[in-house]
Amino acid sequence: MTGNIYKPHIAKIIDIKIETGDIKSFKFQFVDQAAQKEFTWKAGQFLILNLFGIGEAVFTFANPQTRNEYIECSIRKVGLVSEAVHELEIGDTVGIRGPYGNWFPFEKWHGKNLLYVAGGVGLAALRSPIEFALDTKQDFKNITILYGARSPMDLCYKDKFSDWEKVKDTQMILTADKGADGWKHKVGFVPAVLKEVHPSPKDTVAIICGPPIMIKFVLKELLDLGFTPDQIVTTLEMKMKCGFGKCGRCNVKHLYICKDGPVFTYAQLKDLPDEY
Amino acid sequence: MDKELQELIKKLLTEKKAEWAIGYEKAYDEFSTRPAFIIDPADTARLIFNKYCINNLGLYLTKLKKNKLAVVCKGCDIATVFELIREKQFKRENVAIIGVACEGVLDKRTNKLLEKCENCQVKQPKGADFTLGNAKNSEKPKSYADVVEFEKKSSKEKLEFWNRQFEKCIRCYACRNVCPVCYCPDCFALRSMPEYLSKHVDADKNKLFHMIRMQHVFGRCTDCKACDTACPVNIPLSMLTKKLAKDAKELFNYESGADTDARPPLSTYDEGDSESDIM
Amino acid sequence: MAYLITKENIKEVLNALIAAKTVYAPKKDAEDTVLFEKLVNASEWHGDSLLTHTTAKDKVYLQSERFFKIKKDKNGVTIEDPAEPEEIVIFGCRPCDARGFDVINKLFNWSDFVDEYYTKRMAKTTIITISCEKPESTCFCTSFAKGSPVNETGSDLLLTPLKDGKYLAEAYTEKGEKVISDNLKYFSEAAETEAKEKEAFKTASEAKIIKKLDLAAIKKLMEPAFESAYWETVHLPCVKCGACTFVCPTCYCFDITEKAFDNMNSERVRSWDTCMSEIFTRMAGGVNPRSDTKKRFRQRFMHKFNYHVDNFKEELCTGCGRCIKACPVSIDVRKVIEGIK
Amino acid sequence: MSNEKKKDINVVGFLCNWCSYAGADMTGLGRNIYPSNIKIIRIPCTGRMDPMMIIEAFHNGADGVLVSGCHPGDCHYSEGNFYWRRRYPHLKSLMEHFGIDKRRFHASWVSASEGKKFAEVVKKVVADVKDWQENG
Repeated sequence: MTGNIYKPHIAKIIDIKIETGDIKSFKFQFVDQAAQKEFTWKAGQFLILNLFGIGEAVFTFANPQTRNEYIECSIRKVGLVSEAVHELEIGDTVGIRGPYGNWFPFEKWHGKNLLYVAGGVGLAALRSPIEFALDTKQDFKNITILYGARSPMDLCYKDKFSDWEKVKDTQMILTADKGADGWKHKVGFVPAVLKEVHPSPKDTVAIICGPPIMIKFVLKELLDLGFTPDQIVTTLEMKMKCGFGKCGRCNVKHLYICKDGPVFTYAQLKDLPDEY
Repeated sequence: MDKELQELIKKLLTEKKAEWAIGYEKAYDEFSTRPAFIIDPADTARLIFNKYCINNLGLYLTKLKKNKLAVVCKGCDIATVFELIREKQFKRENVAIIGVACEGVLDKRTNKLLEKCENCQVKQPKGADFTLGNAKNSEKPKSYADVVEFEKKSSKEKLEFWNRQFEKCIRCYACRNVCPVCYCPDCFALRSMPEYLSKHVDADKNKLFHMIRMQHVFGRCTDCKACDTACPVNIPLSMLTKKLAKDAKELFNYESGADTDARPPLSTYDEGDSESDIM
Repeated sequence: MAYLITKENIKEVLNALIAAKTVYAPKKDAEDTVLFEKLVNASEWHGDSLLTHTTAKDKVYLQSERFFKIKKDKNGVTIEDPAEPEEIVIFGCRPCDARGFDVINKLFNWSDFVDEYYTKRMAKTTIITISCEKPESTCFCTSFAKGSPVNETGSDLLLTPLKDGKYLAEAYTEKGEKVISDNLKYFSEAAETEAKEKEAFKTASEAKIIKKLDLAAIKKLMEPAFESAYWETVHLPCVKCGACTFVCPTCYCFDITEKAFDNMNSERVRSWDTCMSEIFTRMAGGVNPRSDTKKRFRQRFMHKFNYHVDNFKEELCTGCGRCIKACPVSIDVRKVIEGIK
Repeated sequence: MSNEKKKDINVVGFLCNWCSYAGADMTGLGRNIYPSNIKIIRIPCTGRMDPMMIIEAFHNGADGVLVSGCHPGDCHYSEGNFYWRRRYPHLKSLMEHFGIDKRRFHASWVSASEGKKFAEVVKKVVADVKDWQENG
């Protein structure tokens, strides 16, 4: 990496889409077209979004590197920066620096089945790896996506599901903790549905993301199904500032989530203390 | 006195009059002491009291979530405990105050007697549940001579003095964190919405922090000097806390920590209050 | 090659340096605070205190570093880089302070990401160190592989006081050699005997350091001690201020914030931060992995003597003992890590 | 908190909604002229006047601050200005200790009908600030 590592690329918002009540998806494009072409990342990495006059915050890429004519982020309104981002309009200027962190090791998973398990906004972190796998489907066998939320209202990326399902050997399983009128999919918690679906651990990698309580029970289910800890992969979230292991806040033991993570296998996490 | 203190605390803990006891123990050399937390009655042998016991242990009363505490207090620290009781942080009956007679404490940095100890009215503690030792109170009243002297300076001189002081400030917040009455769980200095102070450190922002902190502790600060002695770069915060004490006395005839039932000056009023300076 | 210089001539060299560059050296103020401050004349140099109240770290790794200015207008946003740093001299720091720079250097050059704000400033900094004659009760530099009252790590030029008011001057880098060659008239060549005298100085000085820790053994104890009940009580006196981290020559954690002047102009600023602060790891939305004080206290010691060793093969500490002195409740880092079980 | 001498005097006026703000309106209605150096911020009551905001105003470069409310006994919330009457002398004294000249910080009682008085008060405040700037 050369040059000033803190200096962002200047980008403009080219599209805004409302996903749910407090989540919006933003598409950004660099002002410098050449830089946009050169800018590449791998599914699982994250970027730091700069709001000039407000500050910086970390977000994960929502689109895969195979669709890199723009950068997309799904942003939930929770803090100072994210609240300010929600105020922005198409054409507004932001800064982007990155990409940072490690990625999902798809190159190691060629020829395997992929099982994605997501809960609530956790799908935002998995969208990029899902779409990457779908775009390079020839490298993988079956893809199963299990996604649940509190209610049908809280599902993100509803409009993407039909596109995803169209890809050969891809299965979408949707569930809601509580159904609603017209809901044709499953009703129940994600771990229970996972048990019902009963995926085989043979040649399969499970990629999970969601609220901590869901992760806990999904892990238990997966282990019961016969998945080994290194077949389970997740991505962690922690307060980050710099993005490259210098500012000292996102460490779990000697590992920095921003530099050595955010993607970890359960085999790695098992040995780490519960401080994330 | 150490022996007496140890025995007393052992007794309080054994008889379950207190769950925890807070006292002093030796720190890294013979000139330093640090707070000691005693849970086990057999563990009291490390407790000491000497002229290096500078910390105000009243600080920990709001930090420990325990029902019954025993705390070793110098006469001046008792004012802090009373002030916290007045602020309803805990009940009087839940804290056993062990007053220790004190001939003054030394600043570990300069090895000099603290200025507040010179004309001390409470060398022999008042209002404690148990009192150990004997000391003779000063006959002279508390002196505000240095504050009066400082007040005579022009505003430009004062500004220059404080600018120099706050240039040194590294905003480590030691002053705030050792302050027994600065117990807000969410200090204004840490809030981001609205943001009064960013992490950016410069003399101006540092001064803003200290001004607001001083304003927040007015009528509550017992002038215990914990902040002054904690400052790693020796900013004379005592000059400010003493001013607060003087103002409370002169403007409202109020002394914080004196009475557990009093209304602090800014949360009450009198219809006959002076308004000479208001147009 | 080693040289000799008298104390008077050191002041002459100092004056020559002041004329050419910005020189920071220990200076005492009206409140008896000794800090590294910009000198106007060599006579202001206060060389009697062992340690300054804060380190010289903030001269290279500024407490608030202005990254760049941001200007918004109708055409978009322009980012304006700051001016290049000026050449500075840090004079009269101690071997532990100088070694602190060496420790942070590695961090800011870690992996593929080089922090150019720091490295540029470091490249323009000359560090002149003076060996410690009278270590204090808080010193424990000899516990470290490279630590000693005469250690040269991180220094460009090391001055060791010998007999008769003379100092042995040894340059370890080009920057150090340049200080000597530019002021050669004040230096004289040293003989073999003086190098021996330095050895004697080292032995005498090290003997005054009362505490030596076995850090390798401590690290072994620390690794399994994460969940130890030890942390439940040891953190109690700690008031969670940041004094220890801000006076430390090696603590480097920072925060990046934006300082807005008005709607159109702002500045990106990096400021020191402290792991003792509650908001250090608090995420937007309120989740905080190190929410309680025990966890933050543990993080500080674990980071310094365990995690950092895993990543950099050295401790994040130089044994200067400033944190012990600055701590309002006299927490002794040596006792804390020695007591781990 | 800047001590720089500037040409334009900036005074921040915190005026209570019920009396002084209306009083300031009355000043205009009555064609009384007052200096334009004052920038008015409306507050619900002087009892709500957070000293932090006054300190912040000085910090951000205000040359003077005026807080104005209802006359004692006339408070819309019956006792808000009594609290302010206690806060003011303490705050003024503390600010002076920090080096903020007493000529820079003022308080007044102006009722909704006292348009003329408001003009007088502002004139006095601006004159005092000017005096501080010119004579130190």
